[in-house]
Amino acid sequence: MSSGPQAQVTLAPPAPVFARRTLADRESVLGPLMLAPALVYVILLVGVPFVLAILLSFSSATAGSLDFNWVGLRNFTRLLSDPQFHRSLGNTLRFMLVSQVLVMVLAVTAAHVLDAAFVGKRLVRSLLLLPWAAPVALASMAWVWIFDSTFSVVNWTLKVLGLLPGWLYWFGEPGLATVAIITVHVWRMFPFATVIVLAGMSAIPQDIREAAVVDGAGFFRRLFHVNLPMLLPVVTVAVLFGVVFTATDFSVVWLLTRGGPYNSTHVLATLAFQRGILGANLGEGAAVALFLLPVLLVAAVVMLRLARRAEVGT
Amino acid sequence: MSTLTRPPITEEPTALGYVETRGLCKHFGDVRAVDGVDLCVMEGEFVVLLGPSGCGKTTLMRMIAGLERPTAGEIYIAGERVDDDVPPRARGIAMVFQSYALYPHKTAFQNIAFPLEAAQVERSTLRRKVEWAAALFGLERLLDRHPRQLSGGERQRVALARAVVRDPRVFLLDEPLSNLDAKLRAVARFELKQLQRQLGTTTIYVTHDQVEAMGLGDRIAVMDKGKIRQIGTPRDVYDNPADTFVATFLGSPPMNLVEYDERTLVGFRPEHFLPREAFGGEADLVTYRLRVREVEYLGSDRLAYGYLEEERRSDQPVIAAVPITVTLPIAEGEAYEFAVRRRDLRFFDARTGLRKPAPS
Amino acid sequence: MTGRAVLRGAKRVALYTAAAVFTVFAVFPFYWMFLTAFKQNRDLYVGATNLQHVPWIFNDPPTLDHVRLLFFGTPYLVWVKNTALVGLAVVAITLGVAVPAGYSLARLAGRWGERLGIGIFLTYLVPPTLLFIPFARVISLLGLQNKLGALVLVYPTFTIPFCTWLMMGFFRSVPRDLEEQAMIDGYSRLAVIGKVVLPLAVPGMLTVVIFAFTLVLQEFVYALTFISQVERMTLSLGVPVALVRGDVFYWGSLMAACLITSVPIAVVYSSFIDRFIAGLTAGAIKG
Amino acid sequence: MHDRTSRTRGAGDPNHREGVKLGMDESRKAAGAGAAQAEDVRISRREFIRKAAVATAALGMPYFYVPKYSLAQQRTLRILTWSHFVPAFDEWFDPFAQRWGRERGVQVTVDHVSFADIVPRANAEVAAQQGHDLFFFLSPPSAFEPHVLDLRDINQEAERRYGPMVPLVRKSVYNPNSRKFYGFSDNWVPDPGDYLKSVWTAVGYPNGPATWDDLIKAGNEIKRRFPEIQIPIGIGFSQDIDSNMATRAILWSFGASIQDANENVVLNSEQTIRAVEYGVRLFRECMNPAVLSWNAASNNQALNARQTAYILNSISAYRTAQDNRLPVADDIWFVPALRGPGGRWASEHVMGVWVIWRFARSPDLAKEFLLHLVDNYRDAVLASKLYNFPSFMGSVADRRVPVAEKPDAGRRWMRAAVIRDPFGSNPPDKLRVLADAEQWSTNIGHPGPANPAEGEIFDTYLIPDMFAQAATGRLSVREAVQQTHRRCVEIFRKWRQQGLVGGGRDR
Repeated sequence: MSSGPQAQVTLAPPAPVFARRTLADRESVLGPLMLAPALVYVILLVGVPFVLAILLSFSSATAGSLDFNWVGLRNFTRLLSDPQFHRSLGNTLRFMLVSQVLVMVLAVTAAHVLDAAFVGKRLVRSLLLLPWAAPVALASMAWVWIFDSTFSVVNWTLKVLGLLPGWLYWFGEPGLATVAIITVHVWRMFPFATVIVLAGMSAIPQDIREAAVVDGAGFFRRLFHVNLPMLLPVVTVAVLFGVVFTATDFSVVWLLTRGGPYNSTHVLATLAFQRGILGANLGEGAAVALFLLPVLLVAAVVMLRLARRAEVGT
Repeated sequence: MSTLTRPPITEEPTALGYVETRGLCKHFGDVRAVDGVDLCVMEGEFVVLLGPSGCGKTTLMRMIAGLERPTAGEIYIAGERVDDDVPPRARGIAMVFQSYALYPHKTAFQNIAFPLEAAQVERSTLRRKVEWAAALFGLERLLDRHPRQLSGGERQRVALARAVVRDPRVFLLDEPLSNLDAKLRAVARFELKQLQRQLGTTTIYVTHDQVEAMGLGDRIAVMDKGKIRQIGTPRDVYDNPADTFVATFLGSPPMNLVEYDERTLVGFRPEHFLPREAFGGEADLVTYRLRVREVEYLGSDRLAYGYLEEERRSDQPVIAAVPITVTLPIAEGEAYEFAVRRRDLRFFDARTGLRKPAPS
Repeated sequence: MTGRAVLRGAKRVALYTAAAVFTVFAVFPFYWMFLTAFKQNRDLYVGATNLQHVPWIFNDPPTLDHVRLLFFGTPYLVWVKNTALVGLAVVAITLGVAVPAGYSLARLAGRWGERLGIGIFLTYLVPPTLLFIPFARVISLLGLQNKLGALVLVYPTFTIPFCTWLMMGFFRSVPRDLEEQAMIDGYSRLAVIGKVVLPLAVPGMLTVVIFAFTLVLQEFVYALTFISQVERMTLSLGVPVALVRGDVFYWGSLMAACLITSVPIAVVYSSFIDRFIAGLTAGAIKG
Repeated sequence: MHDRTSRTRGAGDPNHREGVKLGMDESRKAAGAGAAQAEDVRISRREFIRKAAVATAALGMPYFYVPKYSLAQQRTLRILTWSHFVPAFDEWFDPFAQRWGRERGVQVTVDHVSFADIVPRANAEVAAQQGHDLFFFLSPPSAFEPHVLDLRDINQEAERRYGPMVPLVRKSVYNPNSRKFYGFSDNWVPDPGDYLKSVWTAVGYPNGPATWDDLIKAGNEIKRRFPEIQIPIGIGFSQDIDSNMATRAILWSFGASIQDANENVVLNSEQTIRAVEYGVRLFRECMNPAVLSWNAASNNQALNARQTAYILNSISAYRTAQDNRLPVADDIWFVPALRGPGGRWASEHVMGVWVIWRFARSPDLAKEFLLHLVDNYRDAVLASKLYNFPSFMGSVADRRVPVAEKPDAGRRWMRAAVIRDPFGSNPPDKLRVLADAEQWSTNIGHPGPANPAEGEIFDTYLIPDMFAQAATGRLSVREAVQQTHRRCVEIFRKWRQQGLVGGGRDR
């Protein structure tokens, strides 16, 4: 690295000759230099296509064409009066919120379980990581198979246990399809969230927790008044992960329902794909895809700020 | 902001200092953390930078270390200018942080050896030196431990050993004792002083604790609001404060300041302010009538809080520290004759706060 | 005393029950994959209304047909190799770019660091569903069509933003004192990063490795866009291409592919998990 | 062009034919009388696989000793096609293309994508203005018209060689508004009804349903008599390609359609309402919500698991059952399109259309190859196990037959093939109904041509959604029809603005 200059350092010579600053010392140079690759990468490889995508959303481009016939806001205004778009937007938010709430509840509970000492804990922890290690495209296929209403092992089991009077047509009814999609999201993300929360819990100083126990705080008091507030920054990170994953997710919904039945479970990503790519309506698809961006931006900025603030607070 | 322009510095150095700053400034936006500091530290000297938190003492030290870039001014070490273009690593300094900054991923041995590795010291020499430094602080048996396995005192000693091992020109110590408990601190202070005497290394020591400063420093530089208010021997600074800030910052309880006349404040130390009777027949005393509000017994002495029963000074609180040897009764609510020797009075300009001669 | 013992016992039971429930939820799809991967087709395609046919077990002797098809009828191992190659390269690039950038933002960029960091992070939110169209043009201009290099180039666009942000947090959690101490101890800023900061940020980098590799493993849309030759595909792309043929799904082989891919990765992840937890903590809140 | 193509034929064909004959002779020796029985169907399935394996091995060889000069000046042809549902087809096609390339000093690469990924992949290539020379679609890629070459020349050349293409094919590759052949089709796939003979026999229809009405009558009976069958009639109303075909078949058979022959939207009609009403009845009486969720594989799986007794599909479900040696294979029989008040119509199941991008680097080689493919279509049909039907019927005729008679000769050959299925059908004439498939099959866009508007409606599943919304009662039949009609009009308008769709007098 900087062995050259170092070699010149001599200790307490009679007449000191101080080594001068080299490149390796200059923060004003090092800073930009170290940031440059990331910036260049992001600007060139995300920025350029992103700008093109924005241009697309203002054009009537079709079928892969990058000819930008400017149509102004027409794609957007058409979407705003499109009930299917509204449903997709609602679905996106619904899937995101519900699955995140469930993920966090499960993760906090699971983390508390894993925090306790019991036989087989390491094994349980490894097994919990499995969903996260699975390629989502393939794992979703497994769920397609699990929920296939003709062959569903879930239905079979419920039926044998006598818990199912009728029959569950998982992807055939919008409500059940929503349940299925959220289940897969939760399944996929809660292990990771658990790990994050576990990490957060291991960071809560033991003395604070013990103090709470000594004070006679019950489990829920401890949870809500000690653990959760201390976990907030970590939980924010987990939620942020989750929000980003669910909000931009394409694979799960697409593989599970392809937006069906009757386009009732589309999210913006799948609707954009169906309209823009399959329906060859590129401009409109781009508009759909970009619609969520402002929402995500606001959410992300708020949460990042929150995370940082909480961090400074500790 | 003080209206002080340039505080009088007692004992102007005659020779060029070993560490010297000239007109050194550091501004963070509008905040002038260090505002034109001239400091001159002689070779082998132990200088303490003393001041309240936020006074700029740490920033000053960090500039000397090269960790902050001065906004203006010059820094010399061993007669050579270093302020702009010599990185910290090349300045031949050693520094001990308040947190000790031990590398958590390295053992005590590796921590101590780390500066030597930078200098590419040969392996056997390195081992010898580390062992020498460890022996100096009684760390021989802790060398394999990681910092988290060490107690606070042990960590501090590892940090010192690391500072010593490379035989630096200058030690910079940033409140190295503040994380120790009171008992340990006294011992450590003594050891530190001994060590510095023994090694003879020029040392700059930052603290906000006046007891440390008085006990350790060959000279003390009292800082406030980015400026050095006064620099001198502990005794000098204590006895002859250059301004009202120094007068009130040093000493516990601080110097009493009361109005003398329109343009003058008069100051006297609580321990010099005793019941009239304690002085016996001594002449050249100034007497005041003290209305006592509260009395604290501190074992070695009594602190009497009150105010002077004089027309223009009735609103000014005054403290008297009466040694336990003076057995006169002092009751709360009563008024007594108190006195101070005229030679123990110090006069300050009411407007600038600067020391001035006794008004005739 | 007995009351306490009962309470304690109840707590243990609750604990084990909860652990069991979580494990079942996480693992049962994998058990299902396992069954599907080794079941004979006639054991597989049985309607769920047939309550006599227990789907949870092998009713017919298990078969290796599906696994055999996966390994010998498709270039599965080539895809594994490609995925590993791309994964390694992407991890290397991500580390090489995000680590310095994260450090720069945390320590060297001053007040702009935070905003720039958030800005870079936000690019991660751009949905790839449509971005792949303009991306295709960029890749073709670079002449990388149908080369693994295209993926190596593109995947960092979504690993770098996130990992830069992640690393920024980690570097902030490394006490400044340590770095300054090292600078005084005789090292340049650059040497300090190498000798002090990076060793302390290992958990963070581990996080980056896991994150980047997971994304590479998951990604599908860009792979589809840029790679058309079967021998150059990654797992997520190749498996459906070979095993979803028109309206016939080779369920057994599909599930075998998912299972055989996931388990080793989960094993590797779980061996990292302790450091990973430590890493995340350091990054998110100061340890 | 003419010169080149004729040269192609001269050089390529005889060798290849000889190879096939040789293989056939060997197979006769090896497999004896059991193998290829049909006179005209000359190659056994096992033989094909073996040939494919040999070819693959042979293809591997050049990698080890490629002559130095050949790489430098070699021309390349890059082909992208789907992963054919019959794996043996790919095993035939890839070496076939390679062999053609070797004979011409052309380096040929064949890439495959999953059927669902064809369109996204095409989008990416257009956006990149780079990719393959030859690109294969499963449905008419009319939306890509601006980006592809006019293939009038090879379409005409193929017709010159083999007689006219099947009419539904013409409507799927030719845009009458722009007068452009945007594609070249080598094959299409019929979409008959598949039924379980034992079940239908038990309810009094030993030969399966003939009308849409039969479907409901028998469906109710099946529901009563066979409670273990979850979905008596398995017609998808879901976001999937099979559902698209099936719901269009209902529309057409009830005399309704999305557009008329002149590309005006006419969906909102009494006929459509009756068709949808029929769909609602079918759904409520003989199906269940599972069909709202079906993907392309679902109806196959349900039929093979005896969970439904009737599906509309290609023969893929049947072939899968055979491959997996499921006993149900023998119970699967076929019926032609069902008759309704408006006639008897089924959509093609697959319309295989090749395009050559404007940015293709070797368009001439691509054209040459397509003609070569059609020249060898008999092999292709067999490699696909009778899944692929030739777009130029004449291309499967015996080569000695004069051009004028080729289409009929080809049809006879196809009839012979399906009547004596060489791939192990029991009885061998089980596929007989496919012989007349041409009569009851039509194209997307019927009675008009395929066009981008029809394509978008197809790919966004508006028609199955219309049925599903009405069937579940989310919308009344009339509302569902009207809503879908409005959306269709919107889509047509948009594409008319691009000049790719005709008409303009929407209802």
